Amino acid sequence: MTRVTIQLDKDGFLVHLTDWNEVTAAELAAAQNIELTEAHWELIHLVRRFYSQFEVSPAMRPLVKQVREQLGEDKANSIYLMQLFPGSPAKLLAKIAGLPRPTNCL
Amino acid sequence: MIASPGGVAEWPKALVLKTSEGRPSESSNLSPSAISMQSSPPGVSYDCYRRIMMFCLNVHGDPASSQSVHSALQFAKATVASGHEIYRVFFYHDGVRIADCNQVPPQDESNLLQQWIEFAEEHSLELTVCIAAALKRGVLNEDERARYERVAANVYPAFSVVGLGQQIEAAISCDRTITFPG
Amino acid sequence: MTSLHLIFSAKGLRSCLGIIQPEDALLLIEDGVYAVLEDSATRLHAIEDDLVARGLQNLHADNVQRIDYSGMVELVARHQPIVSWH
Amino acid sequence: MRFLYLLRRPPYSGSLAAEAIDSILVAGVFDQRVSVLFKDDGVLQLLKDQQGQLLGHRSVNKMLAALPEYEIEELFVCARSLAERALSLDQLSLPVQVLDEVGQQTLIAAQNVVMND
Repeated sequence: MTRVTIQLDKDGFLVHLTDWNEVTAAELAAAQNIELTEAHWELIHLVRRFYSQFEVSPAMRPLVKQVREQLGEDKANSIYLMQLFPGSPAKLLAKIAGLPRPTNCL
Repeated sequence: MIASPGGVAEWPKALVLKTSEGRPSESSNLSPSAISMQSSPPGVSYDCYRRIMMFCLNVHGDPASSQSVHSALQFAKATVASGHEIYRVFFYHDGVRIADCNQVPPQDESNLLQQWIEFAEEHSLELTVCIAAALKRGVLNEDERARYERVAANVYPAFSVVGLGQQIEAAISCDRTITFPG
Repeated sequence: MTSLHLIFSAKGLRSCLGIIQPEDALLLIEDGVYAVLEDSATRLHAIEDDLVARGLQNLHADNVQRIDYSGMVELVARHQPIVSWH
Repeated sequence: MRFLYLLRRPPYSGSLAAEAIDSILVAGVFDQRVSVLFKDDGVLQLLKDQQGQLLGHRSVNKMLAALPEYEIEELFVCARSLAERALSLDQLSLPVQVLDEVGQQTLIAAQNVVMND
Protein backbone atom coordinates (compact mmCIF):
# COMPACT_ATOMS: atom_id res chain seq x y z
CA MET A 1 0.00 0.00 0.00
CA THR A 2 1.39 3.36 -0.96
CA ARG A 3 1.22 6.36 1.25
CA VAL A 4 -0.18 9.43 -0.38
CA THR A 5 0.05 12.95 0.88
CA ILE A 6 -3.05 15.01 0.35
CA GLN A 7 -2.69 18.75 0.14
CA LEU A 8 -5.10 20.79 2.22
CA ASP A 9 -5.34 24.52 2.46
CA LYS A 10 -5.06 26.26 5.82
CA ASP A 11 -8.79 25.81 6.46
CA GLY A 12 -8.69 22.11 5.70
CA PHE A 13 -10.26 22.19 2.23
CA LEU A 14 -8.74 19.97 -0.44
CA VAL A 15 -6.35 21.82 -2.73
CA HIS A 16 -7.02 19.28 -5.51
CA LEU A 17 -10.64 18.13 -5.63
CA THR A 18 -9.59 14.99 -7.52
CA ASP A 19 -7.86 13.77 -4.33
CA TRP A 20 -11.26 13.02 -2.85
CA ASN A 21 -12.35 9.48 -2.13
CA GLU A 22 -14.15 7.82 0.76
CA VAL A 23 -10.96 7.25 2.70
CA THR A 24 -10.05 10.91 2.32
CA ALA A 25 -13.53 11.87 3.47
CA ALA A 26 -13.16 9.80 6.63
CA GLU A 27 -9.84 11.47 7.38
CA LEU A 28 -11.17 14.95 6.67
CA ALA A 29 -14.05 14.18 9.04
CA ALA A 30 -11.76 12.75 11.71
CA ALA A 31 -9.79 15.99 11.63
CA GLN A 32 -13.06 17.66 12.68
CA ASN A 33 -13.71 15.02 15.36
CA ILE A 34 -16.51 13.51 13.33
CA GLU A 35 -16.85 9.78 12.91
CA LEU A 36 -18.78 9.16 9.73
CA THR A 37 -21.98 7.14 10.05
CA GLU A 38 -24.59 6.18 7.46
CA ALA A 39 -26.42 9.41 8.27
CA HIS A 40 -23.28 11.40 7.41
CA TRP A 41 -22.65 9.47 4.22
CA GLU A 42 -26.11 10.04 2.78
CA LEU A 43 -25.55 13.78 3.19
CA ILE A 44 -22.05 13.63 1.74
CA HIS A 45 -23.35 11.81 -1.32
CA LEU A 46 -26.25 14.23 -1.57
CA VAL A 47 -24.00 17.32 -1.72
CA ARG A 48 -21.65 15.60 -4.17
CA ARG A 49 -24.64 14.94 -6.44
CA PHE A 50 -25.67 18.58 -6.00
CA TYR A 51 -22.23 19.73 -7.06
CA SER A 52 -22.04 17.46 -10.08
CA GLN A 53 -25.45 18.69 -11.17
CA PHE A 54 -24.99 22.43 -10.55
CA GLU A 55 -21.23 23.01 -10.18
CA VAL A 56 -21.78 25.10 -7.08
CA SER A 57 -21.46 24.02 -3.45
CA PRO A 58 -24.89 24.40 -1.86
CA ALA A 59 -25.61 27.11 0.69
CA MET A 60 -27.76 26.18 3.67
CA ARG A 61 -31.14 26.82 2.14
CA PRO A 62 -30.74 24.78 -1.06
CA LEU A 63 -29.10 22.09 1.07
CA VAL A 64 -32.18 21.83 3.27
CA LYS A 65 -34.39 21.85 0.18
CA GLN A 66 -32.48 18.94 -1.36
CA VAL A 67 -32.55 17.02 1.91
CA ARG A 68 -36.32 17.47 2.05
CA GLU A 69 -36.74 16.19 -1.49
CA GLN A 70 -34.31 13.28 -1.27
CA LEU A 71 -34.17 12.19 2.38
CA GLY A 72 -37.52 13.29 3.71
CA GLU A 73 -39.09 16.02 5.77
CA ASP A 74 -37.87 14.73 9.16
CA LYS A 75 -34.24 15.37 8.19
CA ALA A 76 -34.85 18.66 6.40
CA ASN A 77 -33.96 21.03 9.20
CA SER A 78 -30.87 22.75 10.42
CA ILE A 79 -30.95 21.06 13.84
CA TYR A 80 -30.53 17.65 12.23
CA LEU A 81 -27.75 18.91 9.99
CA MET A 82 -26.00 20.67 12.87
CA GLN A 83 -26.01 17.48 14.94
CA LEU A 84 -24.12 15.69 12.20
CA PHE A 85 -21.99 18.57 10.95
CA PRO A 86 -21.71 21.02 13.84
CA GLY A 87 -21.17 24.73 13.42
CA SER A 88 -21.70 25.57 9.81
CA PRO A 89 -23.15 22.44 8.14
CA ALA A 90 -23.03 23.67 4.54
CA LYS A 91 -19.39 24.65 4.83
CA LEU A 92 -18.31 21.57 6.78
CA LEU A 93 -20.14 19.25 4.40
CA ALA A 94 -18.44 20.90 1.43
CA LYS A 95 -15.09 20.34 3.11
CA ILE A 96 -15.62 16.67 3.95
CA ALA A 97 -17.34 15.92 0.65
CA GLY A 98 -14.41 17.35 -1.28
CA LEU A 99 -16.25 20.29 -2.82
CA PRO A 100 -14.88 23.80 -3.30
CA ARG A 101 -15.34 26.22 -0.44
CA PRO A 102 -18.80 27.72 -1.03
CA THR A 103 -18.21 31.09 -2.71
CA ASN A 104 -21.39 32.33 -1.16
CA CYS A 105 -20.55 31.61 2.44
CA LEU A 106 -21.35 34.84 4.19
CA MET B 1 -43.05 70.72 8.10
CA ILE B 2 -42.01 67.84 6.01
CA ALA B 3 -42.83 67.77 2.37
CA SER B 4 -41.47 65.75 -0.43
CA PRO B 5 -42.31 65.12 -4.03
CA GLY B 6 -42.96 61.69 -5.32
CA GLY B 7 -44.45 60.46 -2.06
CA VAL B 8 -42.42 59.81 1.05
CA ALA B 9 -44.30 56.55 1.40
CA GLU B 10 -42.00 54.95 -1.15
CA TRP B 11 -39.00 55.84 0.95
CA PRO B 12 -39.14 53.93 4.18
CA LYS B 13 -36.11 55.60 5.70
CA ALA B 14 -37.21 59.02 4.48
CA LEU B 15 -35.30 61.84 6.00
CA VAL B 16 -36.45 65.03 4.37
CA LEU B 17 -34.29 68.03 4.99
CA LYS B 18 -34.98 71.59 4.18
CA THR B 19 -31.81 72.74 2.54
CA SER B 20 -32.62 76.15 1.16
CA GLU B 21 -29.59 77.58 2.92
CA GLY B 22 -26.34 76.61 1.30
CA ARG B 23 -28.06 73.97 -0.73
CA PRO B 24 -25.31 71.63 -1.95
CA SER B 25 -27.16 70.92 -5.18
CA GLU B 26 -26.53 74.47 -6.33
CA SER B 27 -23.27 73.26 -7.76
CA SER B 28 -25.26 71.23 -10.25
CA ASN B 29 -25.51 72.72 -13.71
CA LEU B 30 -28.80 70.99 -14.33
CA SER B 31 -31.64 73.28 -15.11
CA PRO B 32 -34.79 72.12 -13.36
CA SER B 33 -36.41 71.34 -16.68
CA ALA B 34 -33.49 69.26 -17.80
CA ILE B 35 -34.47 66.18 -15.91
CA SER B 36 -37.74 64.41 -15.55
CA MET B 37 -39.31 65.61 -12.35
CA GLN B 38 -41.54 63.81 -9.94
CA SER B 39 -44.77 65.67 -9.51
CA SER B 40 -44.52 68.05 -6.61
CA PRO B 41 -47.20 68.79 -4.07
CA PRO B 42 -49.01 72.04 -4.93
CA GLY B 43 -47.00 75.06 -3.95
CA VAL B 44 -43.87 73.10 -3.10
CA SER B 45 -41.00 73.22 -5.49
CA TYR B 46 -38.86 70.10 -5.62
CA ASP B 47 -35.63 71.97 -5.05
CA CYS B 48 -36.84 73.49 -1.77
CA TYR B 49 -36.56 70.14 -0.07
CA ARG B 50 -33.90 67.52 -0.34
CA ARG B 51 -33.47 64.22 1.31
CA ILE B 52 -30.08 62.78 2.11
CA MET B 53 -29.73 59.49 0.36
CA MET B 54 -27.46 56.54 0.85
CA PHE B 55 -25.81 55.16 -2.28
CA CYS B 56 -23.79 52.02 -2.79
CA LEU B 57 -21.49 51.56 -5.75
CA ASN B 58 -20.52 48.40 -7.60
CA VAL B 59 -17.36 48.83 -9.66
CA HIS B 60 -16.62 46.06 -12.15
CA GLY B 61 -14.05 47.34 -14.63
CA ASP B 62 -10.31 46.73 -14.71
CA PRO B 63 -8.52 49.98 -13.85
CA ALA B 64 -6.07 49.45 -16.70
CA SER B 65 -8.52 48.53 -19.45
CA SER B 66 -11.73 50.33 -18.59
CA GLN B 67 -12.82 53.69 -17.31
CA SER B 68 -15.13 52.43 -14.61
CA VAL B 69 -12.81 52.89 -11.62
CA HIS B 70 -12.26 56.49 -12.75
CA SER B 71 -15.93 57.30 -13.36
CA ALA B 72 -16.98 55.71 -10.10
CA LEU B 73 -14.52 57.93 -8.25
CA GLN B 74 -15.82 61.08 -9.93
CA PHE B 75 -19.38 60.02 -9.13
CA ALA B 76 -18.48 59.22 -5.52
CA LYS B 77 -16.85 62.65 -5.09
CA ALA B 78 -19.90 64.38 -6.53
CA THR B 79 -22.15 62.33 -4.28
CA VAL B 80 -20.35 63.49 -1.14
CA ALA B 81 -20.19 67.07 -2.43
CA SER B 82 -23.96 66.98 -2.99
CA GLY B 83 -24.60 66.04 0.63
CA HIS B 84 -25.56 62.43 -0.07
CA GLU B 85 -23.65 59.54 1.43
CA ILE B 86 -21.79 56.51 0.16
CA TYR B 87 -22.61 53.42 2.18
CA ARG B 88 -20.00 51.16 0.63
CA VAL B 89 -18.00 50.77 -2.56
CA PHE B 90 -17.86 47.15 -3.67
CA PHE B 91 -15.25 46.21 -6.26
CA TYR B 92 -16.16 43.06 -8.16
CA HIS B 93 -15.01 41.23 -11.29
CA ASP B 94 -11.85 42.93 -12.65
CA GLY B 95 -12.59 45.98 -10.49
CA VAL B 96 -10.80 44.24 -7.61
CA ARG B 97 -7.48 45.02 -9.29
CA ILE B 98 -7.70 48.60 -8.06
CA ALA B 99 -6.75 47.32 -4.59
CA ASP B 100 -3.36 46.02 -5.79
CA CYS B 101 -0.74 48.17 -4.08
CA ASN B 102 1.89 47.15 -6.63
CA GLN B 103 0.39 49.31 -9.36
CA VAL B 104 2.89 51.80 -10.74
CA PRO B 105 1.04 54.20 -13.01
CA PRO B 106 3.18 56.14 -15.50
CA GLN B 107 4.15 59.59 -14.25
CA ASP B 108 1.97 61.26 -16.85
CA GLU B 109 -1.17 59.34 -15.89
CA SER B 110 -3.26 59.89 -12.81
CA ASN B 111 -2.78 57.59 -9.85
CA LEU B 112 -6.29 56.24 -9.40
CA LEU B 113 -5.42 54.08 -6.42
CA GLN B 114 -3.93 57.04 -4.60
CA GLN B 115 -6.99 59.14 -5.41
CA TRP B 116 -9.39 56.50 -4.11
CA ILE B 117 -7.39 56.09 -0.92
CA GLU B 118 -7.21 59.80 -0.20
CA PHE B 119 -10.88 60.30 -0.92
CA ALA B 120 -11.87 57.30 1.20
CA GLU B 121 -9.74 58.45 4.12
CA GLU B 122 -11.09 61.95 3.98
CA HIS B 123 -14.70 60.76 4.09
CA SER B 124 -14.33 57.49 6.06
CA LEU B 125 -15.52 55.57 3.04
CA GLU B 126 -15.75 51.79 3.14
CA LEU B 127 -13.81 50.30 0.22
CA THR B 128 -14.37 46.58 -0.22
CA VAL B 129 -13.15 43.99 -2.71
CA CYS B 130 -14.84 40.65 -3.30
CA ILE B 131 -12.70 37.88 -1.86
CA ALA B 132 -13.47 35.27 -4.54
CA ALA B 133 -12.88 37.67 -7.43
CA ALA B 134 -9.72 38.99 -5.77
CA LEU B 135 -8.18 35.57 -5.08
CA LYS B 136 -8.70 34.55 -8.70
CA ARG B 137 -6.86 37.67 -9.85
CA GLY B 138 -3.96 37.48 -7.43
CA VAL B 139 -5.15 40.27 -5.16
CA LEU B 140 -4.50 38.98 -1.62
CA ASN B 141 -4.47 40.52 1.80
CA GLU B 142 -2.23 39.10 4.52
CA ASP B 143 -4.87 36.64 5.80
CA GLU B 144 -5.41 35.17 2.34
CA ARG B 145 -1.69 35.17 1.60
CA ALA B 146 -1.13 33.07 4.70
CA ARG B 147 -4.13 30.83 4.03
CA TYR B 148 -2.96 29.95 0.53
CA GLU B 149 0.75 30.18 1.32
CA ARG B 150 1.56 32.72 -1.37
CA VAL B 151 4.65 34.88 -1.59
CA ALA B 152 3.30 38.33 -0.90
CA ALA B 153 0.18 40.15 0.14
CA ASN B 154 -0.66 43.05 -2.15
CA VAL B 155 -3.97 44.55 -1.04
CA TYR B 156 -3.62 48.16 -0.03
CA PRO B 157 -4.78 48.28 3.63
CA ALA B 158 -7.52 50.82 2.92
CA PHE B 159 -9.48 48.02 1.20
CA SER B 160 -11.23 45.27 3.11
CA VAL B 161 -11.51 41.88 1.48
CA VAL B 162 -15.06 40.66 2.02
CA GLY B 163 -17.61 38.12 0.87
CA LEU B 164 -20.30 38.68 -1.74
CA GLY B 165 -22.81 39.02 1.05
CA GLN B 166 -21.47 42.55 1.59
CA GLN B 167 -22.54 43.47 -1.94
CA ILE B 168 -26.10 42.31 -1.36
CA GLU B 169 -26.30 43.72 2.16
CA ALA B 170 -25.24 47.13 0.83
CA ALA B 171 -27.88 47.06 -1.91
CA ILE B 172 -30.54 46.17 0.65
CA SER B 173 -29.42 48.93 3.02
CA CYS B 174 -29.18 51.72 0.45
CA ASP B 175 -31.57 54.01 -1.35
CA ARG B 176 -29.75 53.52 -4.64
CA THR B 177 -27.38 50.95 -6.09
CA ILE B 178 -25.25 52.15 -8.99
CA THR B 179 -23.09 49.82 -11.06
CA PHE B 180 -20.09 50.84 -13.14
CA PRO B 181 -19.66 47.78 -15.35
CA GLY B 182 -16.43 46.88 -17.06
CA MET C 1 -40.54 55.82 -9.71
CA THR C 2 -38.96 55.97 -13.12
CA SER C 3 -35.69 54.44 -14.17
CA LEU C 4 -32.34 56.02 -14.94
CA HIS C 5 -30.44 54.20 -17.66
CA LEU C 6 -26.68 54.62 -17.58
CA ILE C 7 -25.35 53.97 -21.08
CA PHE C 8 -21.72 52.86 -21.21
CA SER C 9 -21.52 51.96 -24.91
CA ALA C 10 -23.32 52.50 -28.20
CA LYS C 11 -24.24 48.83 -28.05
CA GLY C 12 -25.76 49.42 -24.62
CA LEU C 13 -27.89 52.24 -26.02
CA ARG C 14 -29.19 50.08 -28.86
CA SER C 15 -30.09 47.38 -26.37
CA CYS C 16 -32.01 49.61 -24.00
CA LEU C 17 -33.78 51.87 -26.52
CA GLY C 18 -36.53 49.32 -27.08
CA ILE C 19 -37.50 49.12 -23.45
CA ILE C 20 -37.31 52.65 -22.10
CA GLN C 21 -40.41 54.36 -20.87
CA PRO C 22 -41.17 57.96 -21.87
CA GLU C 23 -40.46 59.26 -18.35
CA ASP C 24 -37.17 57.39 -17.97
CA ALA C 25 -33.90 59.33 -18.09
CA LEU C 26 -30.91 58.27 -20.17
CA LEU C 27 -27.35 59.26 -19.40
CA LEU C 28 -24.41 58.63 -21.72
CA ILE C 29 -21.21 57.99 -19.81
CA GLU C 30 -17.69 56.73 -20.65
CA ASP C 31 -17.66 55.32 -24.21
CA GLY C 32 -21.44 55.61 -24.17
CA VAL C 33 -21.02 59.25 -25.23
CA TYR C 34 -20.04 58.07 -28.72
CA ALA C 35 -23.72 57.28 -29.16
CA VAL C 36 -24.22 61.02 -29.84
CA LEU C 37 -22.77 60.27 -33.29
CA GLU C 38 -25.51 57.73 -33.97
CA ASP C 39 -28.67 58.85 -32.26
CA SER C 40 -30.22 62.26 -32.62
CA ALA C 41 -33.80 61.48 -31.81
CA THR C 42 -33.81 60.38 -28.19
CA ARG C 43 -33.57 62.92 -25.39
CA LEU C 44 -30.28 62.14 -23.67
CA HIS C 45 -27.98 63.42 -20.99
CA ALA C 46 -24.24 63.04 -21.39
CA ILE C 47 -21.33 63.46 -19.00
CA GLU C 48 -19.53 66.59 -20.17
CA ASP C 49 -16.03 65.35 -19.24
CA ASP C 50 -16.58 62.22 -21.30
CA LEU C 51 -17.73 64.25 -24.33
CA VAL C 52 -14.93 66.78 -24.10
CA ALA C 53 -12.22 64.20 -23.43
CA ARG C 54 -13.17 62.44 -26.67
CA GLY C 55 -13.40 65.57 -28.80
CA LEU C 56 -17.17 65.34 -29.10
CA GLN C 57 -18.00 68.67 -27.49
CA ASN C 58 -19.05 70.24 -30.78
CA LEU C 59 -20.43 67.15 -32.42
CA HIS C 60 -23.47 66.46 -30.36
CA ALA C 61 -26.95 67.52 -31.34
CA ASP C 62 -29.66 69.46 -29.55
CA ASN C 63 -31.15 66.32 -28.09
CA VAL C 64 -28.16 65.95 -25.75
CA GLN C 65 -28.01 67.78 -22.45
CA ARG C 66 -24.48 68.03 -21.07
CA ILE C 67 -24.19 67.49 -17.32
CA ASP C 68 -21.38 67.07 -14.83
CA TYR C 69 -21.13 64.40 -12.13
CA SER C 70 -23.20 66.40 -9.67
CA GLY C 71 -25.89 66.41 -12.34
CA MET C 72 -25.55 62.65 -12.45
CA VAL C 73 -26.01 62.51 -8.68
CA GLU C 74 -29.25 64.50 -9.06
CA LEU C 75 -30.48 62.09 -11.72
CA VAL C 76 -29.65 59.11 -9.52
CA ALA C 77 -31.48 60.65 -6.58
CA ARG C 78 -34.60 61.21 -8.67
CA HIS C 79 -34.86 57.80 -10.30
CA GLN C 80 -35.08 54.21 -9.27
CA PRO C 81 -33.89 51.70 -10.32
CA ILE C 82 -30.55 52.68 -11.84
CA VAL C 83 -29.90 50.41 -14.81
CA SER C 84 -26.43 50.10 -16.33
CA TRP C 85 -25.94 49.10 -19.97
CA HIS C 86 -22.38 48.07 -20.82
CA MET D 1 -36.49 44.35 -1.94
CA ARG D 2 -36.80 43.49 -5.59
CA PHE D 3 -33.52 42.66 -7.31
CA LEU D 4 -33.23 42.14 -11.04
CA TYR D 5 -30.05 40.72 -12.55
CA LEU D 6 -29.69 41.92 -16.12
CA LEU D 7 -27.42 39.40 -17.83
CA ARG D 8 -26.16 40.39 -21.29
CA ARG D 9 -22.78 38.68 -21.61
CA PRO D 10 -22.05 35.37 -23.32
CA PRO D 11 -21.24 32.54 -20.89
CA TYR D 12 -17.48 32.23 -21.37
CA SER D 13 -16.01 35.70 -21.65
CA GLY D 14 -13.65 34.98 -18.79
CA SER D 15 -15.38 34.43 -15.47
CA LEU D 16 -17.82 37.32 -15.72
CA ALA D 17 -20.95 35.24 -16.24
CA ALA D 18 -20.06 32.72 -13.54
CA GLU D 19 -19.22 35.50 -11.09
CA ALA D 20 -22.54 37.19 -11.78
CA ILE D 21 -24.33 33.92 -11.01
CA ASP D 22 -22.43 33.64 -7.72
CA SER D 23 -23.80 37.07 -6.84
CA ILE D 24 -27.35 36.00 -7.78
CA LEU D 25 -27.15 32.97 -5.51
CA VAL D 26 -26.07 35.13 -2.60
CA ALA D 27 -28.97 37.49 -3.22
CA GLY D 28 -31.18 34.40 -3.02
CA VAL D 29 -29.66 33.46 0.33
CA PHE D 30 -30.51 36.96 1.59
CA ASP D 31 -34.21 36.26 1.10
CA GLN D 32 -34.74 38.98 -1.45
CA ARG D 33 -37.19 38.74 -4.32
CA VAL D 34 -34.75 38.04 -7.14
CA SER D 35 -35.48 37.81 -10.84
CA VAL D 36 -33.17 37.43 -13.81
CA LEU D 37 -33.51 38.86 -17.33
CA PHE D 38 -31.38 37.29 -20.05
CA LYS D 39 -30.88 39.74 -22.90
CA ASP D 40 -28.57 40.14 -25.91
CA ASP D 41 -25.71 37.60 -25.68
CA GLY D 42 -26.92 36.77 -22.17
CA VAL D 43 -29.50 34.40 -23.71
CA LEU D 44 -26.55 32.22 -24.81
CA GLN D 45 -25.91 31.38 -21.16
CA LEU D 46 -29.08 29.31 -21.26
CA LEU D 47 -28.12 27.02 -24.14
CA LYS D 48 -28.28 23.31 -23.35
CA ASP D 49 -25.38 20.89 -23.39
CA GLN D 50 -22.54 23.26 -22.51
CA GLN D 51 -19.22 21.76 -21.47
CA GLY D 52 -17.42 24.58 -19.77
CA GLN D 53 -14.77 22.22 -18.43
CA LEU D 54 -13.24 22.15 -21.92
CA LEU D 55 -12.31 25.78 -21.27
CA GLY D 56 -11.37 25.13 -17.66
CA HIS D 57 -14.61 26.69 -16.44
CA ARG D 58 -17.72 25.72 -14.61
CA SER D 59 -20.61 25.15 -17.02
CA VAL D 60 -22.76 28.23 -16.86
CA ASN D 61 -25.97 26.41 -17.78
CA LYS D 62 -25.43 24.02 -14.86
CA MET D 63 -24.89 26.89 -12.45
CA LEU D 64 -28.06 28.54 -13.72
CA ALA D 65 -29.91 25.30 -13.10
CA ALA D 66 -29.19 25.86 -9.40
CA LEU D 67 -31.33 29.03 -9.34
CA PRO D 68 -34.60 27.21 -8.56
CA GLU D 69 -32.77 25.43 -5.70
CA TYR D 70 -32.21 28.91 -4.25
CA GLU D 71 -35.89 29.68 -4.84
CA ILE D 72 -35.09 32.03 -7.69
CA GLU D 73 -37.73 31.10 -10.22
CA GLU D 74 -38.58 34.35 -11.97
CA LEU D 75 -36.40 33.87 -15.04
CA PHE D 76 -37.10 35.99 -18.10
CA VAL D 77 -35.65 36.11 -21.55
CA CYS D 78 -35.86 38.90 -24.13
CA ALA D 79 -37.97 37.82 -27.11
CA ARG D 80 -36.00 39.91 -29.58
CA SER D 81 -32.64 38.54 -28.39
CA LEU D 82 -33.91 34.99 -28.96
CA ALA D 83 -35.27 35.88 -32.40
CA GLU D 84 -32.08 37.64 -33.48
CA ARG D 85 -30.19 34.41 -32.75
CA ALA D 86 -32.89 32.16 -34.22
CA LEU D 87 -33.20 30.38 -30.88
CA SER D 88 -36.29 28.67 -29.59
CA LEU D 89 -37.25 27.78 -26.03
CA ASP D 90 -36.59 24.06 -26.52
CA GLN D 91 -32.91 24.87 -27.04
CA LEU D 92 -32.69 26.41 -23.59
CA SER D 93 -31.79 24.50 -20.47
CA LEU D 94 -34.28 26.09 -18.09
CA PRO D 95 -37.93 27.05 -18.17
CA VAL D 96 -38.03 30.80 -18.78
CA GLN D 97 -40.72 33.32 -19.57
CA VAL D 98 -40.33 35.19 -22.83
CA LEU D 99 -40.86 38.94 -22.48
CA ASP D 100 -41.53 41.42 -25.22
CA GLU D 101 -40.37 45.00 -24.86
CA VAL D 102 -43.40 46.12 -22.88
CA GLY D 103 -42.94 43.19 -20.54
CA GLN D 104 -39.31 44.15 -19.96
CA GLN D 105 -40.30 47.77 -19.29
CA THR D 106 -42.76 46.64 -16.66
CA LEU D 107 -40.23 44.28 -15.10
CA ILE D 108 -37.51 46.93 -14.80
CA ALA D 109 -39.88 49.60 -13.51
CA ALA D 110 -40.88 47.30 -10.63
CA GLN D 111 -37.33 46.91 -9.30
CA ASN D 112 -35.45 48.54 -6.44
CA VAL D 113 -32.07 47.32 -7.62
CA VAL D 114 -30.80 46.24 -11.02
CA MET D 115 -27.49 44.36 -11.00
CA ASN D 116 -25.23 43.63 -13.97
CA ASP D 117 -22.96 40.88 -15.16
